[in-house]
Amino acid sequence: TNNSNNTSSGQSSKVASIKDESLKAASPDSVPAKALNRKDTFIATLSTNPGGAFLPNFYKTGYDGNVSSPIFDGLVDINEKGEYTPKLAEKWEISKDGKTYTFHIRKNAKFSDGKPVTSEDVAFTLSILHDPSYAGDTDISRAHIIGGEDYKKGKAKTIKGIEIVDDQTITIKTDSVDVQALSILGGPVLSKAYYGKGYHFGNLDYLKDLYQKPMGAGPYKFDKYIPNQEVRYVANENYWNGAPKIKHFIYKIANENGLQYFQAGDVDFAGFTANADNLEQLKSVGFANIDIYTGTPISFISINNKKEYMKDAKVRQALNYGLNRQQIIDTVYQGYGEVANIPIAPVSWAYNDEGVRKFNYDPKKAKELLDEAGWKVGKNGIREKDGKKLELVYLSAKSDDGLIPIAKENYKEIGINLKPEFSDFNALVSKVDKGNYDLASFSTPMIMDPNDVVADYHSKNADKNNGYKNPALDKLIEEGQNTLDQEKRKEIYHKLYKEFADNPPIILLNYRKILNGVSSRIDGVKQDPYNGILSSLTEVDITK
Amino acid sequence: MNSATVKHANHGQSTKRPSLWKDTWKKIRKKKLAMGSLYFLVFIFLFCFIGPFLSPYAGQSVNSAIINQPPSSLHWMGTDKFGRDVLTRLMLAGRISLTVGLASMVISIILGSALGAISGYYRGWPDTIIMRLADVLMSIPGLPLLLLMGALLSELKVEPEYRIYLVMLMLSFVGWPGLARLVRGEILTFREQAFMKATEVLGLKDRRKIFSHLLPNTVPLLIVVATLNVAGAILSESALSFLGLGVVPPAASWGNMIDSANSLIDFQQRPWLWVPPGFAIFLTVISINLLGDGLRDVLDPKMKQ
Amino acid sequence: MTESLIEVNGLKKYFPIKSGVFGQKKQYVKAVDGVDFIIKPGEVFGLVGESGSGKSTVGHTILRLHEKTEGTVKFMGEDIFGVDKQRLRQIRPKMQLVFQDPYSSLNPRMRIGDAIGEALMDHGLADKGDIRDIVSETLEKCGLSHHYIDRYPHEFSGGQRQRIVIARAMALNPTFIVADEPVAALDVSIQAQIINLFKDLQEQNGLSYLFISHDLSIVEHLCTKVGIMYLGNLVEVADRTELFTHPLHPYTKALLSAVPIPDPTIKKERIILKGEIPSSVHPPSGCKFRTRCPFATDRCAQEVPALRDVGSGHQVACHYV
Amino acid sequence: MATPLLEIKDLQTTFYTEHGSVKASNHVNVTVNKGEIVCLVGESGCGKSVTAMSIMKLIEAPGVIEGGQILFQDQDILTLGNKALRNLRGNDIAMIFQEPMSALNPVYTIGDQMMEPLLQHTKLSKNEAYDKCIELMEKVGLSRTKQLMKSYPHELSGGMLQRIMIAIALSCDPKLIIADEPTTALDVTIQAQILEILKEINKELQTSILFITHDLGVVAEMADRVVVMYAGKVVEEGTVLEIFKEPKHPYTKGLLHAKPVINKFQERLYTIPGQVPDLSTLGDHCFFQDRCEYRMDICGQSMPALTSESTTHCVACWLYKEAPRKKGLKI
Amino acid sequence: MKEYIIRRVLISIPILIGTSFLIFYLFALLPGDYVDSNPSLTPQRAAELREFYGFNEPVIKRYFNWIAGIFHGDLGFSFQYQQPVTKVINQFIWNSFIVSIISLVITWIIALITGVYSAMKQYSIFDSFVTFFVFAAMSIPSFFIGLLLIKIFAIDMNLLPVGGMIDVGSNTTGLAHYVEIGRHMILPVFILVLLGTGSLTRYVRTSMLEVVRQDYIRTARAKGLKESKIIFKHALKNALLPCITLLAFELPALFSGAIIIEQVFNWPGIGQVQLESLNNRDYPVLMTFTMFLSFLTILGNLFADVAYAAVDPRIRLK
Ligand SMILES: Nc1ncnc2c1ncn2[C@@H]1O[C@H](COP(=O)(O)OP(=O)(O)OP(=O)(O)O)[C@@H](O)[C@H]1O
Ligand SMILES: Nc1ncnc2c1ncn2[C@@H]1O[C@H](COP(=O)(O)OP(=O)(O)OP(=O)(O)O)[C@@H](O)[C@H]1O
Ligand SMILES: [Mg+2]
Ligand SMILES: [Mg+2]
Repeated sequence: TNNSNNTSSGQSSKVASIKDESLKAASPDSVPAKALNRKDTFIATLSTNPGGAFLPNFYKTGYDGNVSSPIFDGLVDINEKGEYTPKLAEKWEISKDGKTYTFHIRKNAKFSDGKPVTSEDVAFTLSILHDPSYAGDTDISRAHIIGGEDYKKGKAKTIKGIEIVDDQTITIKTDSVDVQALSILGGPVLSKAYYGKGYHFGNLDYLKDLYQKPMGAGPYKFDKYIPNQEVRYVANENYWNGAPKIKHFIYKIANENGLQYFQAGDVDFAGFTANADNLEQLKSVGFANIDIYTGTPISFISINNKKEYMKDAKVRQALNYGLNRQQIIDTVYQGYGEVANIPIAPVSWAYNDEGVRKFNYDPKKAKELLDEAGWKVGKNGIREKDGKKLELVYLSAKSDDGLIPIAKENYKEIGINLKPEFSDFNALVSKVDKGNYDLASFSTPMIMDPNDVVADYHSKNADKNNGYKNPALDKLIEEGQNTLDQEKRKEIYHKLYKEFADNPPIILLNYRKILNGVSSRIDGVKQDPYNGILSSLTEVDITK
Repeated sequence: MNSATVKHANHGQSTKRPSLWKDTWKKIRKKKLAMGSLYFLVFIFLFCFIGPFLSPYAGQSVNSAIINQPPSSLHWMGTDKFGRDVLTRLMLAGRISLTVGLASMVISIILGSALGAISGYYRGWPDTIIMRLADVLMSIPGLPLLLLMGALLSELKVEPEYRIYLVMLMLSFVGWPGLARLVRGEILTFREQAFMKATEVLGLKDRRKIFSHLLPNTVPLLIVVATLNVAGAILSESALSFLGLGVVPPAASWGNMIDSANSLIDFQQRPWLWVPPGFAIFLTVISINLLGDGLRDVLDPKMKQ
Repeated sequence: MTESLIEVNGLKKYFPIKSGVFGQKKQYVKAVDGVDFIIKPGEVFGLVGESGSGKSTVGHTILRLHEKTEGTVKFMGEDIFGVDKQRLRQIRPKMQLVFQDPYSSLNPRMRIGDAIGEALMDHGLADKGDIRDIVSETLEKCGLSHHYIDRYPHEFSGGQRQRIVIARAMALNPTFIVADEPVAALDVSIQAQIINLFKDLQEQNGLSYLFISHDLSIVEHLCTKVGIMYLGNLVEVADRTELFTHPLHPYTKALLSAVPIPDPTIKKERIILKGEIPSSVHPPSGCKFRTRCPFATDRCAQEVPALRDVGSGHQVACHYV
Repeated sequence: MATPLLEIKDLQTTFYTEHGSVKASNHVNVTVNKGEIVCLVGESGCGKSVTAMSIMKLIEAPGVIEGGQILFQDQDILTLGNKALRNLRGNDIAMIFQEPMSALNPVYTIGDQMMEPLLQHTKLSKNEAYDKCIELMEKVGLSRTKQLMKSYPHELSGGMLQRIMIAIALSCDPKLIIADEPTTALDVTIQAQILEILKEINKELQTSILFITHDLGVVAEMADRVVVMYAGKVVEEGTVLEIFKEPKHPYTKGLLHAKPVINKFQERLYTIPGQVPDLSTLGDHCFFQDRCEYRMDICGQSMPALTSESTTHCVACWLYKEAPRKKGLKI
Repeated sequence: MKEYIIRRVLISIPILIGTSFLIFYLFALLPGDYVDSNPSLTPQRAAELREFYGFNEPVIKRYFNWIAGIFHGDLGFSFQYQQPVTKVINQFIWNSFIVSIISLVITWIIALITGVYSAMKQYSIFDSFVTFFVFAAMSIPSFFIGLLLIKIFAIDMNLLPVGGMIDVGSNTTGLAHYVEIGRHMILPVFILVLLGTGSLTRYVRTSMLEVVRQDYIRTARAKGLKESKIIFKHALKNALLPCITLLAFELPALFSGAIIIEQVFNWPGIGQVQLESLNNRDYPVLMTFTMFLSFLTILGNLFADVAYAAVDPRIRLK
């Protein structure tokens, strides 16, 4: 079965064990009657319970984000390559110095209550993010809006950098060039008329009442939330791009039971962990159109660079060489993953691993490097240096971390005693914050911009992060962040990735595959690593 | 001298019953269900503690070439998703589950009977403190408390292999208050018995009163509670493992073996992954429970017909 | 006059009944409500009364198994309640207790040899090596074979256990024993054996007893002096012959007349008392017996009769004697 | 000639326990005539209660009534069906137990429990039953009856409860009352009251009473006839005078001697050596032989049968059999 | 009696305070806080949020803030749900309650009947069977049987829903709605009943056997009462006395949510919420809910004592 895909571990980059592919349903007519009876409803799974705050910038769990996405549109969208494209804003301009942004809002952009989306609304959205009582997760300071800090501290009544030119035009001035700014400034727009009622500076509590009554300019309107069971939507007749074809949309909260629901026809779309088991199971559901593609998140092992013995790049390299990552993918994901050599997924415009050092499994080299670093094999095969044994604590938050048995064996081979330790995610983060670890298992969230991954390894974040300090890398990170030209950035990141590999702050593991099944009665579902199915939500249609 | 020097013991029962243990053994031997359970438990112990030495496979080593294979002549219970031999892991897991059960029982018995004895014997403020503490602990619902401790203890730097000791501690920590109350109740009853008054009249030392008189009398109760506790601890451990807070892979316990087979496909098509640990738990726990019940019949005078 | 072995003066023992929200001690069971008596060396003092009259409480308080509420108890001139724990432990072996219930008075999980010997060991009264011999000897003295030394209590009958309990007390070589209804749970034939044992031990060792019983015929047989208790008070105290031939208190008379006599030919006139013994939480005013007394008058309701000597050591507490 | 009301013939009740079978009623014969008080005496464990319970067929596992007949008004109770049995219990034959406190259900009122047999066995309405209960309570010398009806058992003293038990026993005008040590748990003064009531009932209503006790004083006071049991067997039977004045069985004599008697001071009490044997390990010999002063060889070899010494007096002892009597015995 | 109740209530107060502090302190000891659960926060924002939520204050101070909040009727605001804690709990607790209460009722009915019957027929085949079944039921890990039943009834036989509480997108109302929920409840309730019946049956049986040996049962027989009356009037009431205590102890269990069963059956109950709030360090929810359960436990104890006193006249006087 999957072993046929088990290509040798020594192969070069960008050859995924399993190719991205779309498989057509084997028997498209076998759709369960239950589903066929559903004439104007499209149902997708949501894999975990949402919190219940369906307001962009205010929700606290990613799943609330998923719930709010169909309801809210931003000024700017992101396409399947991770590039910015227009949405509510039909276009935008960035000044030569890269510090001033001017957005032109579509004339026909309307909130679902029929009121037009205006510059006022954009300004309002940005100003509540600067409110001192704002307790959401968005770090508005990253947009560097001029006067934002003063406003927050109450020194100014308005934010100086935001200028409303007219109803459809807004200019925002920032005080430094930063690639992150656009995504923040161009985020979901909140209606001032709806969300601004009763707003006083310094008090956002009134919004809490509206968390479960979201209203935006997205393709769907919020209908109903049945806690921990489903979220229901109806098509937004006022949508600027025309109302979606299917009247009703539902997120079914499926937890572990996604496949069963899909099989039974309870849902039309379901996402799964990509592995052979799930694929096989999905194939056995005759009416499933299947998509496998690589996502943007990257799994990695953080190395605690604050520890003296980890400061030597050779040790970190040895840790990379000494781990059979392909084997981990083969067993944990049954081949449905891809060894990661650079900190960006292949789907990104920034991906380029040419000439980058690849840590193909090479225990011999790992041993050599450790020898060079002064770690000599001691009693019972564990390396020692200055009386200290090379025993590394590995933190994991997954109760069944498949990496452990493999890594333990791999590392034993090169004379390292891996001591796995398990805790829940928050505890893990807290331990990492305190530096109580050697290695820790992590996975990035969805990556929009290459800067998102590497910014953490800038020396200025060393204290908060894993203590890695590398002036050469710092320079490249800053360059990448302060350049807006994509072509220039490509080059910068290529250089950066080389440096990253030579002096690795972490052990990159793999890019994850995404596996989805869509019922054959549904047409027009397009998926991409940046938006999932959301970008195509207006196009989706029921054919049967 | 009195003429009535009596020659025969009571009711002519010439059978000498020298000790609690022998006596118990004699009686329990007549109980088929309890004995059957006992034999089964002995078997399980041998299976788990001797078995792995006879197995050609190591429980931990991963072999991606043979993952998820159904039972065969090579792997009698198949292999799991890391290509590990299920039978070998079942035995290793049994060691852990049984150790957890036994050790947490021992700890909670020690803790519970010591505190219960102090509280019942001295009364007054030690009693108040211990019993209020027990009240407080008992008023916190069990599972949340376990979850909490599970999360808390993961802070301590422990390798997964040793995490079971923490689990044991946790389970005993949750278990002692009930036991302390029970022991205290027993001791309060015994305190009122004439023979305890006698120790007072005889002017015996406190130590002797507690250790020679009070505690030995709670032994039957403790034995019964202990057996039932072992069963409870095994179940709790498996539930905790299922929630990811118990024994952590790659160390295996019966609970986490079932847990790691909770995907639909495992459940539908690879019964060898979850049936053996499921039945191992079930059979072990039922045996312990039946043995405990048999012991209760034999040891608890209140249950005697 | 010989010095007294036990001297009880104005002894009161109230048991609090907790009530009220905070368990304020509001009410008391007046189990012993002012009792005076003296036991001389070699004397057997019988304490008789109905259930709940406070006999056991007197016995236990004398041994300081309860703390007193009021009064004094002197054992060989030493105030039992005035000594510290250390000293009390030293005195303990000299004053022993034998219980009513032969079944619960032995620890079921201890061999009888250990039960008898442990106190010797704890008090250091004998060398370790000698203890077994002393125990065997004591067992024989109490009419039991020394072969029994390693057996457990459940292997013995009630009568044998009572012997073991007596042996346990005797092993310490006491001078005073409180026997709290030691034969009440035994059959007639066994009762006789145990009573004889008590008598033998007393005669051989010059012991003194406080012998508690509700069976007047046994008390008459064994005791030299008898006290009749009613609701926490002694109502009459006299020498055996005096009491049984010339009972003075109406309660004593009623009690004596109520004892059935195993002779169908004797048809005696009974004094049948009305009702039952009142509660010791709210005892009747004045003379506590007045509610059941056939001769009660208004005076009895108002005045508490004192226990007074009516000649030759015969004491009685009644206004009309 | 007295007419027999209850005849127990050759009753054998055995308990099958872990330690062997206990023959608690071992070929027992007892007769109770109309209007008569028969006392069953014997030491603890000699089978008195078992015999009494067998009469009502109240023996439960592991006990089995293995043989014999219990003729009540010439009908064998042991052959009765459940319904007929229920009609007999509490109705024709009533029972009083030793511990009045535990014999009453703690969670129901006195009134409730008193009315039960009336409602079960008679056609009385609730109100009539209530009135009858009040009447019965007065009869056994209780006052404040209305209040008592509403009380719970634990609110009353032992003496009062025993009166209640007697009242319950009387409620359906039984022909026979079986009183199993009804005064053992009570004080002498209360015992005197209860005995008085029972005697009165016997006189007034001609109710027969099978009175079980181990107190010879009580026997002397109550009995018309006495049956002495030892180790599950009847060893002697006779009128009260015969038993007290001319006891024949060494055991009876021993019992009479061993009991201290008030106003008859003795230096030493007579004792029967040894103790009651274990009923599960008995052989085929006189059960009293190892405690007996007059033991003969035959006593260890064979069991003496109950034989009549006079029309009313029977004894089971080899001393009174064809076996060689010891000469010059002082009895 | 009244005094007794008041005293019991007063004793409960220090226990409640002790419990609240212990829980709070244990939670405080847990490594990590709510902010840690969001890996995409920038370090700066994370620090700001910690300050904002007061996570940096000493435990004692936080405890008193929390207590003060309670006295102002403010049980806190959930981080994760961004709703008042009371609302969060209210949203889910009834889903758990309905499963628990139905299982409880069924459990008790079954346990009472089988317990009494097997006590009456002690050592019969039925009794042995019940004994064995009881221990079997006590020994099954709940998640194991849960997964097994889903496989059999929902997947292989397709008779019952896989999980959840309603059919997806269902708009049923009235009776149809309840029937729908009922169908979804069958498996979880079945398992809870299976797990609960065992020990309770055993309890009833033991208690019944004890009572049947009492003297007053013999008295009842001697009165010539019908066997049914003896069992159901005289024996059962006494046998049930200790069970009443047990019933009162069930009070917290009614609201605590069966975490494992909810997990297995995707039931939108409070148990899942509890687990999630623990994982996310959503202390306001966790604290409030745990305290609520502790409160119910203490209340249950109180009820048990009072109920016992109410039905058992012997205790009433004390
Ligand atoms: N520890 C105690 N706490 C409260 N009340 C007690 C205690 N011990 C005895 N009493 C009460 O004191 C009174 C006298 O009891 P005591 O045992 O001395 O009587 P007694 O004469 O020995 O009776 P009996 O013949 O039944 O043994 C009784 O009302 C009893 O309930
Ligand atoms: N339920 C039972 N199980 C086993 N043996 C029993 C049972 N009931 C009675 N016996 C045995 O039967 C014998 C006679 O008991 P019974 O109760 O009739 O004695 P008794 O003469 O009434 O004694 P007591 O004076 O103590 O009431 C005893 O040896 C006892 O051990
Ligand atoms: Mg007493
Ligand atoms: Mg009896």
